[in-house]
Amino acid sequence: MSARRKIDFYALTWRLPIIVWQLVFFVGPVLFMVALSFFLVKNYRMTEAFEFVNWQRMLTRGFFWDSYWYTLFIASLSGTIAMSVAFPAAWALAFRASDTLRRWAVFLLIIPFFTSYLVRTFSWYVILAESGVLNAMLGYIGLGPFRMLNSHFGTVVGYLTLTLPLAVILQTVTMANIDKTLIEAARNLGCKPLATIWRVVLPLSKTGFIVAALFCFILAFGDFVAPFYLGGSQEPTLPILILDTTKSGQQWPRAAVVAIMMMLTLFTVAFTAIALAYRKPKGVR
Amino acid sequence: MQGRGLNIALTLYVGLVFVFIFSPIVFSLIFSFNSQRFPTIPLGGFSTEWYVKILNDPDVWQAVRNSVIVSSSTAAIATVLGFCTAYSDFRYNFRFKGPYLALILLPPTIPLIIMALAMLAWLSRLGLSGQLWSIILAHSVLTAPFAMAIIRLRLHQMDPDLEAAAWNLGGSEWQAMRHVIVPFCAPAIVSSLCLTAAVSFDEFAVAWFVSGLNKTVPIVILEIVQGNIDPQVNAIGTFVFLTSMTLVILAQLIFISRQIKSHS
Amino acid sequence: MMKTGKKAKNQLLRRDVLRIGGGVALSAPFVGRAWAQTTDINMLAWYGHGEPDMVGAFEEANNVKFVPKYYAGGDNMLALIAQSPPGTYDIILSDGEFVQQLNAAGYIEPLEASDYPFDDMLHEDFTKFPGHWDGDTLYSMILRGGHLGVSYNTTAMSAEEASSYAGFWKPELAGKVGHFDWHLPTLGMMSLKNGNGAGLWDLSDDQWSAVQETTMSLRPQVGGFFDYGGTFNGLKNGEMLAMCGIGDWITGVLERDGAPVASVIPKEGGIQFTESYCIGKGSSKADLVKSFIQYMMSPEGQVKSAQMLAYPGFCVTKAGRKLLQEVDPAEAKRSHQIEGMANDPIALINEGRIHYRDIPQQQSLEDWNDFWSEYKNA
Amino acid sequence: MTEPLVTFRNVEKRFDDFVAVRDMTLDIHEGEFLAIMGSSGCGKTTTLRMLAGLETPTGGEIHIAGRLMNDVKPHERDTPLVWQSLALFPFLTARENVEFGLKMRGVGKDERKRRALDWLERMQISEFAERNVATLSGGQKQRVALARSLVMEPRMLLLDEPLSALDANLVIRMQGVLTRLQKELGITFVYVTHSQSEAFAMADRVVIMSQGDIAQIGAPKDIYRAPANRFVAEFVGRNNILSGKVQAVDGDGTHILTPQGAFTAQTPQTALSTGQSVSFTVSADLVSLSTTEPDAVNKAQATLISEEFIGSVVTLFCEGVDDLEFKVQMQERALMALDLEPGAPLWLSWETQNANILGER
Repeated sequence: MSARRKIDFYALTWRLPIIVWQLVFFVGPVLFMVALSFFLVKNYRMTEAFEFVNWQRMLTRGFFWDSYWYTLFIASLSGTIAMSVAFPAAWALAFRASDTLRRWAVFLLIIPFFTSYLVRTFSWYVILAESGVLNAMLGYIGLGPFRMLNSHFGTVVGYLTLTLPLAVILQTVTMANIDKTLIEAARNLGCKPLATIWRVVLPLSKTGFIVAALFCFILAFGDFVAPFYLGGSQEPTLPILILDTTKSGQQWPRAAVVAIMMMLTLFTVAFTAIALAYRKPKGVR
Repeated sequence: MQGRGLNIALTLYVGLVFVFIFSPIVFSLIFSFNSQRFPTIPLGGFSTEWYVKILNDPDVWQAVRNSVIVSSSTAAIATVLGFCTAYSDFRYNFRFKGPYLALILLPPTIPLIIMALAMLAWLSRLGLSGQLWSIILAHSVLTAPFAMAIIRLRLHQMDPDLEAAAWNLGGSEWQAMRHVIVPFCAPAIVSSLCLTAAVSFDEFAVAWFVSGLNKTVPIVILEIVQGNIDPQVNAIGTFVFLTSMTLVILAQLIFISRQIKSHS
Repeated sequence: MMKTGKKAKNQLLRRDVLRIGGGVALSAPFVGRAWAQTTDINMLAWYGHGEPDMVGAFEEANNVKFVPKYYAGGDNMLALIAQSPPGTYDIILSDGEFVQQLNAAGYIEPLEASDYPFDDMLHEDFTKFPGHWDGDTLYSMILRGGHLGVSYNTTAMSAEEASSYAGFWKPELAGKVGHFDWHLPTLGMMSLKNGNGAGLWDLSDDQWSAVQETTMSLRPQVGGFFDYGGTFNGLKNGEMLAMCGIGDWITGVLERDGAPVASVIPKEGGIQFTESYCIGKGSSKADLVKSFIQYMMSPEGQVKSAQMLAYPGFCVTKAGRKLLQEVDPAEAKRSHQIEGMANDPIALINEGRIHYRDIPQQQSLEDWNDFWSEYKNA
Repeated sequence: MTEPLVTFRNVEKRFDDFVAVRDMTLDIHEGEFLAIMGSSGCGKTTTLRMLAGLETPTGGEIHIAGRLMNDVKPHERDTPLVWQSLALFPFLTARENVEFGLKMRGVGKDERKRRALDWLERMQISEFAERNVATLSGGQKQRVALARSLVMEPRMLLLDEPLSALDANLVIRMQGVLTRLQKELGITFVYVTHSQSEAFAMADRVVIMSQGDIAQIGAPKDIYRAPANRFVAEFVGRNNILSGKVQAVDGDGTHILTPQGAFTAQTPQTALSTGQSVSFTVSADLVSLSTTEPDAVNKAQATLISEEFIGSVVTLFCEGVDDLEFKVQMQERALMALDLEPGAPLWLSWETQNANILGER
């Protein structure tokens, strides 16, 4: 009927603006960056071109691949650490704490998001320095000084500053939403406490956990502050490589190559993770 | 049973996690009142020097002004965009809905540094870079998904008959929007405004790239960290933290008082 | 442009601040920095050059406000200019060796030589600094210089050990040698270590390979790569015990603060960084910028530059040096800017121990930069 | 007879390849209480939503008061609906909820308030007028929802399972409130429910729907006593259904041979031929029970399986030949007199006039 063909202006009002906005200010920049990776730089000026030289140059360099694998490794490592460190705390908050206490804990964990990440990083810098707060404290009990800055340790501490609160929040919320009777049922059927975690709690919170881990990975993978200020750029990560590349002589096309490689990696990881997260258990059609 | 021991251990563990999360915040506060330029242990004397310094620095004030403009505009735009998408998703099923949602939800999965690079390249090509509103454009793209998520969650709590009930009582679609959907989402809209403003207020990577000569607060912080490092960073950080927490708590209080009123 | 409403608000804020801050605020060094200016001067510079201690007095006197954008490294500077529309920057503080490229790319305006005190230079090199002139046309005015050598923590290294770049390889320094994160100064030093002397920038492929090899052998000693702030903090809190690629410009500030650090020019020779002002192409405030440069070249300006809070540099005019000795003898002494003193920077130049920083002659800057990335990743 | 208020002419509603309502033709008269009944997914709610304009028919025509309504938007109609979820606006007070429709129609502030308070008074909840609706009890919310719709003074009120969330006591009370209101106001009620007791207790006419079709339309008593087909018979419940073959049709009725024995049923209007398979029903409350063989035309043997008490009425579940289940409803008093044990052999009997042959379907 003709009524169905009529344009629904009301519906379009809510749909169109965001499409236009995101196309212009999100898809536009990302696609342009892809185009940019084929541009040339002559005398510190970018010129439009369609050459593969930037790709060839970056992808054949050892330092790019070193950075690539290092970034992948350190981001995965810190994601794993964040998830593991968060788990006992989240478990306690989800199953042992009262509702009020849990709400307060989640509220407190949101606070770090309202503080400047840079300021927190700088604070770690002072805490972890060789003559810093932590080493001074350890000194009183006759330990140290330990070298914590300008190392993988420093980088991971920085990443955790960013990801740990998120990991705890997401894990807590996920586990708090598990139907408690399922756990009681498992216990009632003779499942030991640890086995209950493994066989009941984790499978039930799979989706939430994978999403949390994915976010931890994404945040660490793209952060340049922690590896730069706390890791001392020892083995520069890809974000530092991007910064270095743009800093030195307008080499934006090459930075774009690095950025595209990062995005491809992230998409692969994200799609795999989401496929895993939403994969139905066996036997369910 | 070992329940009691386990409880103590867990309490201690949770405490440790919180210590890790909060120590940088607490130490930043302490350092901001410490007289040493390069804070070390033992601490120097108590000093408000760094606060005096930032309060007297017109650049800091300009940055605060810029940040307020940027974050409030960002919050407004992102919340409108997020609301539109959340409502479209809630109300309609249409072809290409998947890509449509991806369009708004994807930006947070792309590292800021990449967004920064892409934004600057693109905006400068369009001749839109180096302005205060370049940051606003970029930030609204980055924060809209958060607005969308919050408002979508709220709509999820809404009885889907509510909107139809408004039509049924003689309200047009626009009237239903104005008198039902928007009031119902009001708490989420305020939360979204607060959260997107807070995210924007703290974002430095994209802002630093696209801002040209305009500085926002995090850019000033970044420049101090990169340059003449001193505890002004902590002073600004504390200042910003108190401001944003006040805003959040204020928003909460307004809600609680409204709730109490409507329950009496 | 500020509107009057904003201006009124500014004054209101200031009043409040002063009331809150009370007496402390009044004695604070930055009070009096103009709050409500009408003309903005955009400055592209290394960190610190647009700070109140450098430009505050000029701002006040001329009713202008400097809006600085800071960069780190000459190629970074060129990139920033290239991506901004012409006329964005009114004044550019460039490293001496990059002036030529600025000029070649048409980013800067010519200067009138007679506006500046060329008859009062401490060294004849400064009057005809390489790249600053194109034929008889002046493009850039040299402001100051500083020498790069071995910077070290005096508790971890003796002056003896620091008198050669080989000191960086001292086993006790493993993991404690830091780098200023820019390839040019460090690779220049490595070239000097290899004995390339005055030809440090003009390397044949073999020599370049040798420099790379030498550099790579330092890698196990290296504890990190830092920007200005990181370099600063690293040396200050003992995180780094020696620093490659810097000199007195960093250690000087720390010394003033009482830290046990120093910089020396080793026997293989040192490198000089030179900072010069240029007027940005298409600037609408060229006249104001000219008077600012003149001000900075006056004895008072030269003293300000020598005392710059962010990092010091030596005076290039005789009158400047003389005034410094009068008003701040301590700083003059600390930085050896007294005739006849050991390590007087001008004397060092005369002795031929100083080489002006330059860009690679036979390789491209890109090659050097790529190697730097490789090195960081090693 | 006057023109019907609502007419459905061959109305169809499809959702993609699912047909929710098929070829529906139905008249609704001014001032009647019509119940539409069926199990979930039968199309009853879709029918109601089409009346309210919330769904557009994909075929046929709907007229209200003579006007073609197919493409008229919901807000341009005068068909207030009482929702199953009530759909009260949680951010408004009871009074503001009631005022909502008037506000949409542009009624002035004072007038709105007066009329809203009027209706709240009438629904006996005026003391809660300024309370947020979230704080009201289920029954109070129900009344607010009714007031919100009725304040519009409609010719027709639509109700979508409005009592389903209330507990049993309240349901009976609200049934009383609804029927009284409908009589007082004299307006049409279209009431959708899955509950037979609600429909039969309140409605003047009942429409029974099954899989998008109308299975039967009629007064509650007619449907109860004479279900038109097997679906209705089963749906209405408490019916014994026997199946067999027609042996003969004569003045006594139709003679049918079933595995449970030979029975006589009322001859229907449609002609039956000998040997044809048919089913007939006997309502459970019309079956008599005895321990000895009764002297009756229609009788069957069975064993007692179980009893179910609802108040003073008992339903006995018995098993006949071929495991056929018989239901017998009787007063508890009468049962006591019989003094039965489970497993006891029984005789069931009924009058020929109470055995109705079912139509096809």
